[in-house]
Amino acid sequence: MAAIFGPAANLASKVFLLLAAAALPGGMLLWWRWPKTDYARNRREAVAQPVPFSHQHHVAGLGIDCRFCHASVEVSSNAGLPPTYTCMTCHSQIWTKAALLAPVRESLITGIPIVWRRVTDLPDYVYFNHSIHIAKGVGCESCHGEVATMALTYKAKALTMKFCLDCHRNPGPRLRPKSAIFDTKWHRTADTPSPATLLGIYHVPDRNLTDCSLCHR
Amino acid sequence: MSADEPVVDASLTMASMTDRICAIALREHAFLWWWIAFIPCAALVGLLVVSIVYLFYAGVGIWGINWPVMWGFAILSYVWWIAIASGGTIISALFFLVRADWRDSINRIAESMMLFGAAAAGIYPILHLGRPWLFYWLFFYPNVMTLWPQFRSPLLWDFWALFTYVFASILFWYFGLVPDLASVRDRATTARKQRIYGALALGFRGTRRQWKHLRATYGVMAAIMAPVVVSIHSIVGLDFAGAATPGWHSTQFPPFFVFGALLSGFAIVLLLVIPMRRLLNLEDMMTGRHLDVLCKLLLTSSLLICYAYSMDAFTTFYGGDQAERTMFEARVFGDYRPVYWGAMLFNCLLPQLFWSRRLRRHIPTIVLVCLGVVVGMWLERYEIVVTSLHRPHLPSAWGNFHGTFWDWSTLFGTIGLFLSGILLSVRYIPIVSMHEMRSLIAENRSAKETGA
Amino acid sequence: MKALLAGFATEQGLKSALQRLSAARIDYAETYTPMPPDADASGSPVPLWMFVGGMLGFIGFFLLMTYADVRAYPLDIGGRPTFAWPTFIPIAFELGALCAMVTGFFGYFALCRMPVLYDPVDECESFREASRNGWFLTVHSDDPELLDRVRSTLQALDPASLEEFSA
Amino acid sequence: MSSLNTRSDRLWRSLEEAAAEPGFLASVAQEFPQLAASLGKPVDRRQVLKLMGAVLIMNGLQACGSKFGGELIPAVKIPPNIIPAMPNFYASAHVLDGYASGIVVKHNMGRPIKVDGNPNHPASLGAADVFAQAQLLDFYDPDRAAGLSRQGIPSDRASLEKALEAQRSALSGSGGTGLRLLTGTVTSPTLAGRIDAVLERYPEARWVSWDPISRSGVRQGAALAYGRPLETRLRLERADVLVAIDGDLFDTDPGRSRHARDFSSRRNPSRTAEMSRVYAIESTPTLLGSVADHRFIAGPAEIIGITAAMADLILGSSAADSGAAQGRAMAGVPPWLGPMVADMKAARGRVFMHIGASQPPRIHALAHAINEALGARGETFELIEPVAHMSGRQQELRELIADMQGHRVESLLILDSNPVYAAPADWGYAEALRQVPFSLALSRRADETGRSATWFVPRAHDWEAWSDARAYDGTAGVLQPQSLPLYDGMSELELLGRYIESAPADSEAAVRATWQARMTGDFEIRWREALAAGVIPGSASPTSHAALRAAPARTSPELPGGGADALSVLFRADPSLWDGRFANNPWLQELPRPLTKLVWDNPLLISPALAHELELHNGDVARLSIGQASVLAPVWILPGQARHCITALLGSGRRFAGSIGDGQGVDYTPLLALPGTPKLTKTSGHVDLASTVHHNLLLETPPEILRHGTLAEYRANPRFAADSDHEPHLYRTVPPGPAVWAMSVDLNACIGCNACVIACQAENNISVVGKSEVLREREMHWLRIDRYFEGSATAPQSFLQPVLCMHCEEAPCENVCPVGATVHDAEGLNVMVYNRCVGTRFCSNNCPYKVRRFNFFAYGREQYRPAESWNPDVTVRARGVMEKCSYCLQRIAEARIAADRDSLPVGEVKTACQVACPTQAFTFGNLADPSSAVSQRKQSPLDYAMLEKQNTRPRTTYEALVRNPNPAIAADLPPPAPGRAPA
Repeated sequence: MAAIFGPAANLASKVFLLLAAAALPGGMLLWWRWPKTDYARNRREAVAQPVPFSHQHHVAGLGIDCRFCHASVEVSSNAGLPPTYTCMTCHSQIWTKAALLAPVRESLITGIPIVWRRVTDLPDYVYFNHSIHIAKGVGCESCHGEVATMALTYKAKALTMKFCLDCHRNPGPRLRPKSAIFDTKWHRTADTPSPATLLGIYHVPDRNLTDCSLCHR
Repeated sequence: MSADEPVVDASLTMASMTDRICAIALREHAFLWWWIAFIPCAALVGLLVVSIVYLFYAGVGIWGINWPVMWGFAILSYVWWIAIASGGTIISALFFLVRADWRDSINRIAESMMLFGAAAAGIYPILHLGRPWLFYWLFFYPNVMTLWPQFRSPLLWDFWALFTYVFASILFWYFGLVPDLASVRDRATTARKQRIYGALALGFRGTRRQWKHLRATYGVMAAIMAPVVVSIHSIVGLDFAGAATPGWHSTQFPPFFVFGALLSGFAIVLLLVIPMRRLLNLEDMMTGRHLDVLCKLLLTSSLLICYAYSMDAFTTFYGGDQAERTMFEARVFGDYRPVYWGAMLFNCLLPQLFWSRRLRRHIPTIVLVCLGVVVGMWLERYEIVVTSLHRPHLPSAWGNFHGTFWDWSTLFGTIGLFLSGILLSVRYIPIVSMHEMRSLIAENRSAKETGA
Repeated sequence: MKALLAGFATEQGLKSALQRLSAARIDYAETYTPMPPDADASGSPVPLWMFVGGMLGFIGFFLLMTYADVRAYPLDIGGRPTFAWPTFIPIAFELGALCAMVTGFFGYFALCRMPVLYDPVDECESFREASRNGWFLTVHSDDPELLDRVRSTLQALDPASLEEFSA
Repeated sequence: MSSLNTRSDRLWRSLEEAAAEPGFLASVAQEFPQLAASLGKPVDRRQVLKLMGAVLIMNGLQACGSKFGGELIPAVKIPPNIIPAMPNFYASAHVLDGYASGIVVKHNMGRPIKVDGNPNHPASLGAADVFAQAQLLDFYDPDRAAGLSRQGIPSDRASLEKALEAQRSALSGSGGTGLRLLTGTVTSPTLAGRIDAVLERYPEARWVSWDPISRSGVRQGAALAYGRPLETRLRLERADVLVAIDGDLFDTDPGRSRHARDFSSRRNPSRTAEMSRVYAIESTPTLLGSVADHRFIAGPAEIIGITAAMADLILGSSAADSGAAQGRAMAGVPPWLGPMVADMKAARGRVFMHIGASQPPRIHALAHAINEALGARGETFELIEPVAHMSGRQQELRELIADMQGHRVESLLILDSNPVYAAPADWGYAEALRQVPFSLALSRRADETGRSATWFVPRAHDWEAWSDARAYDGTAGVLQPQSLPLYDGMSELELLGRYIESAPADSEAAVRATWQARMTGDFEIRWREALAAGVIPGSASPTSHAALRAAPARTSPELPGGGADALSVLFRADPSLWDGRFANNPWLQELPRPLTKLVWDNPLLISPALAHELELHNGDVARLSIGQASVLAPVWILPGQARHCITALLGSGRRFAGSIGDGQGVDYTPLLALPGTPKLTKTSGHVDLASTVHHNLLLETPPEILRHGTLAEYRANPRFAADSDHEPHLYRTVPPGPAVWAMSVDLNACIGCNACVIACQAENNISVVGKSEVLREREMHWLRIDRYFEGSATAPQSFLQPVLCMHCEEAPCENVCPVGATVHDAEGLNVMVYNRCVGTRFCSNNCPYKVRRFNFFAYGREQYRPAESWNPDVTVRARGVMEKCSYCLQRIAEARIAADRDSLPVGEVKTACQVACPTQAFTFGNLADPSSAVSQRKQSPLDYAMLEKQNTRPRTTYEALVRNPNPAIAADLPPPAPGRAPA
């Protein structure tokens, strides 16, 4: 009789099985790596805003302090967004005709707020509090990246739960002197106080910083 | 006919056996009875699909579960199916190890039963979840939350036991199937079937090497499957025994559940063997001897169950915990007493008929008893899950439970799934393990020759 | 390269043929039988592989769980100790068993170099009996007169079938 | 925050900001009625809620999920002292039938999100009753959106003004002939001023003050006794013996929260020097009766006899004029009366006798006489000048109806009153209203009255306009708006302003004017202080020195006709819906009624004996008829109900309450105020009644659950209820965190008023699931009040036990969760991580206390409320997720962060239930601090753990209940609970 399969079938079947076997670890690798990618976390994507506001110009260029616009960052869970009035403190004097700023003037006249697009968002079941992080020596840059260099604002860090926990498990090295908290270009140098000293300075409490109840309610 | 009737008819030869079994798998057109049985089962599968889609859309609220009865049909049917599947494994693995000659002709049926029972059971744990799309959180894998499952939970053990059991069953089943696929391949006449069975047989030709390692490997596999099947049902028992809930908090649950697996396993296998030997006229391979043995085993496991029931009652009252007693009284005399007494009747009383040798051969009786056991085992799980939960410690939290349409539709859907699986395997897969039958036939031959 | 395929109606026939051949100092014959030839199953490496695979699975997953609970993210679960080793055992056992099964399954096929969908012997008409009731042996050789010797030896035993095929 | 302008335009704006588009609420709200209508009746609540929720979602505001979607919306101008995400608190008051109770409203970004009591306010002392708290949903109720309408046709403000102008000119000509004002009780000085002004401006006008839940019995009683309708200010903390006849002290009395506080200060023997003794004599169980030491059941007729007998025993042999009556009374005197009276006499000066408002005036008069005779006046109570406003030109409602029928009424202003629904149908108000040429209803919603009057004008919510009101003791407070009107509403003050040329138009000016006239010193400062504090110091009613008039009180009343075996019906305010004005409030509809635990329904409450006679079971529909009128209603068997007495709760069966309340329950108004004896007959019908207690059994409450004893037992062994010695245990006892959160619940204090339940619901965004789901046993309250009966079905002892998560040290729920969604934190909280939960529900099965609730459906998305009304600090749970009490984790986190910011030890944290509780039954705090209140409470000898044998080591423990029965009345002592720890 004629054989059911030709000689080639042997190699073909073996190769097929090997590929099938390889698919499993491959899939697992993808499953593991994918959420970590910038794409999945939409990092480094500048979001189109009604007014193309440049942190680079305002912070690095003009040296305006973060707190001038994000006024409640030291006292509230919410850092706060500048009301139209804050923008107009300067722009009633300069660039009063600039087309780019039309929406701002519009808002002032109509009393209808400017609607900004959210850049850094946390899930609703995560209760992040700005004030306590500022109070304990965590710099803006630690989560928001070097905002001072952003012509258009984008999300700089992954902001996954792992990202939070990396710091909550070992805060010391991430802390910085009070003077440097709002300096997004600051980096650890030789004369920076040691993590231990910083923890002491800020009285970082002895509570378990990885308790679920710390962030989830 | 009597118990000393042989396990295979003397007239049976390797050739005739092989030809008949292969002929069934290779039939051009299925039997009429096959379609008559398959169509309603397929319809039930459709119902299952509908139920699942609606469940995922609306949420587990469509079921009757409530506060305090947070577990309902999903869990109890899951346990029921797992027991049925385990019964199959026990026959095919455990009795292989003890070299029970009567097992060879029915172990393929037992294995299909294990496979599709496990399939029916396997979907329940996921349906049961409030947020089923997150079931993968029970796997451990490095994730961006840096979170791991909680290994102290019997539910997690159960999840992994089920995972292992399903996959191991598939491997075990397929491994024992390979030589028979080869036989079918060589009997096949059309190129399509030759290629399909040929590919599935993976080129098994019965060389010395293939046979040698096959026997060795299959033996060890069986030796692993045996503890695995015991462990999965014990762990299912721990899902309950691990809780402090009245009615669950009992150390005897793991063995108790294994007894249940035996009982329902033998019942279902009988229910499958009886019509098949008739419809496929395999009486000469599945002889009265088989029925006799299975009935005896069923009787034995029924006695084990009786013991478990009585211990359940005894510990409750000897323990003297008020909540336990209240719950037990509610179980025996309360709204759900039909469930309790039903289980008693079907699982303890009815099987006692098999003390009579005559009834062990009386087909209608066997079918009746087995059907009774199948229902009885379901009732037993209903009693364990629902009646235990409906009487918690605080009287203020007492409640009641009633299955909704969707509870029942899912249950019958899975029954459809199981039966369609069995029917498909009857249609396309050698229903008797031919290579093991050959050895058996050969042994009988040689036995006779030496005897003569 | 040529080969001979001889089929016998009984296992006994095959056995005697093999004896003849080995008597003729030809002992590189492969056999094909419908059921395990009663050669002993001992000496197969697969059981050992399965044991090792199972053990590795058990230990590996036990350690993984220990790492997860003790090192990676220790949580206070109802005041139980973080290294709750007894609770790790069921899962470790199950997955160990699964590893053993998988090792055995794939180990077997690897060992038998399966799948081998094609084998020259398939070309022989009579060979289909091998999975039914025929007991076969093949002898491969490049040396024609050796094959002739074999053929004559086998024909003496009047085999059910005797075919030559090119391998 | 006092000036309306600055605050309110901010509030308005931020409300807009929250809702992605301006005028959002209105737009959503308008969609609801059609939705509700499109569903047809009977409406499945859950379905309705679902569709309602759907609307919100379509509008980009889902209850759970992001509040702003992907947008950030800053203010245009940030107003002073508002900080993003930081709460602000403004004092105000909640007014019910005229009487005020102080509240503090919590705002987030200008949105009211929670109501608490005002500690400065004498009627509250920090507690807030269910009505005060639930008005949050009333404020946001989308059904309020229905605008002005004239004869059912939508109209506008301008045409209304025109119509009013026409009215004014017409009336000023006739001197107000045919002008009538209909209001509820008025205590507001400003409103009173306006009414008087109107009556003065139009001499022929008349004013009718009428409440469905009437207190006229009390006033007339006082008038009988003292010549004037003086009111009483109780000092229950001084009462050693309290006798309450048909007592409504904690149910409907204007001072209920305060009474409860004072009462409870004498109920825990481990804290009070001498425990008070309480006798309750009543026909239908009340809150007071359920916590009394002795509860005597007496039908309405017997009560009259008993009071008469007491009068005779205490006031000496009565005069000839009532001899016969007294004879009858003495005949049926029960055995316990003598010892009780002896007890009262012994406690001279430290005793108080209270009479329920629904009793006839003469009983009240008698009680006054008895209290005077026992020297209670000035000790346990004081008489004060009337708080409710009165005028010489007043009319009774019936007189008004007569005038209306006689076409003598030209113009009728109905101010926040709903007589078409609530007045006795027999009086024919609805028909009479058609005879009135110009009728204007200022109603909270387009209700029955609003739809039958010529003009329907939406009434501004108390949080949308200025007003003032006085408390039960006369103390006045200002109600300041909490936001600009969500809907185009009008307040009583504004409306009446239209009738007086001179008056300032807007309500703020009016209220300021009132107080400018009464305040001494720098007005602006005093005014701001008053607004901040919520009360106006020194405004309480002065004590009255009126002497008891001998004559009337001595006439003991005669028994009403019928005889002892005749049926009688008591019409009472619904514990949750009052007279029906709260019928559209989902929280209140689904609030388990204190003793029946019923929700969404108001069946007839009947005694087990009567049920047996008529072979009625719970839910069987019976026909209750008086004369020609009859009502079909389901029945509910209530142990402790007087044998032949039926209780009908008013406030349900509304026709036009709104999407939630329409058609819920039964309307009993057709039977109100009818003469003749009622008849109850069984019908074939049956209705499923939803109760959150699914088994109303009478068994001895197991001691491991609720431990109780008598004062005698306590004196013998103060630790009679204490836990036995702990079994040894394997694991760590207390987690290492810096704080150890724990709670103690005092069973002696709990009166079952449900304030905690609503507080919990409001604070923690707990969903309402609707009747159909409660019937399927899926209620969601994190905090429930378990009720147990002991003893005979006819006269059981009842026990109340608040149950919330015990936060066990060795929590059984935790080690069964396969994904670690419920774990312990370092401060000992049993944390439920919603976003990790996959919904296996094993935790609930393994919880001995069954405090875990499960989202069987996406309830959170289906709530009938705009997203602004949620508490932003608490996750709204998704479908398929388990939830439970978190000890108000968000409050702990707030305190924790505040403390850490300044590197201080964490300060005091109060849970929502603790704040709301009028009797301070809950104490929460940090056990690590030995000086904390909770540490003190846990030292109490009565402290015990529920289901201690489970060895879960709960952080929540209870103080066992001690009752103080009169040894001379042995009959119904609570049986000593067995199985207690040896001394």
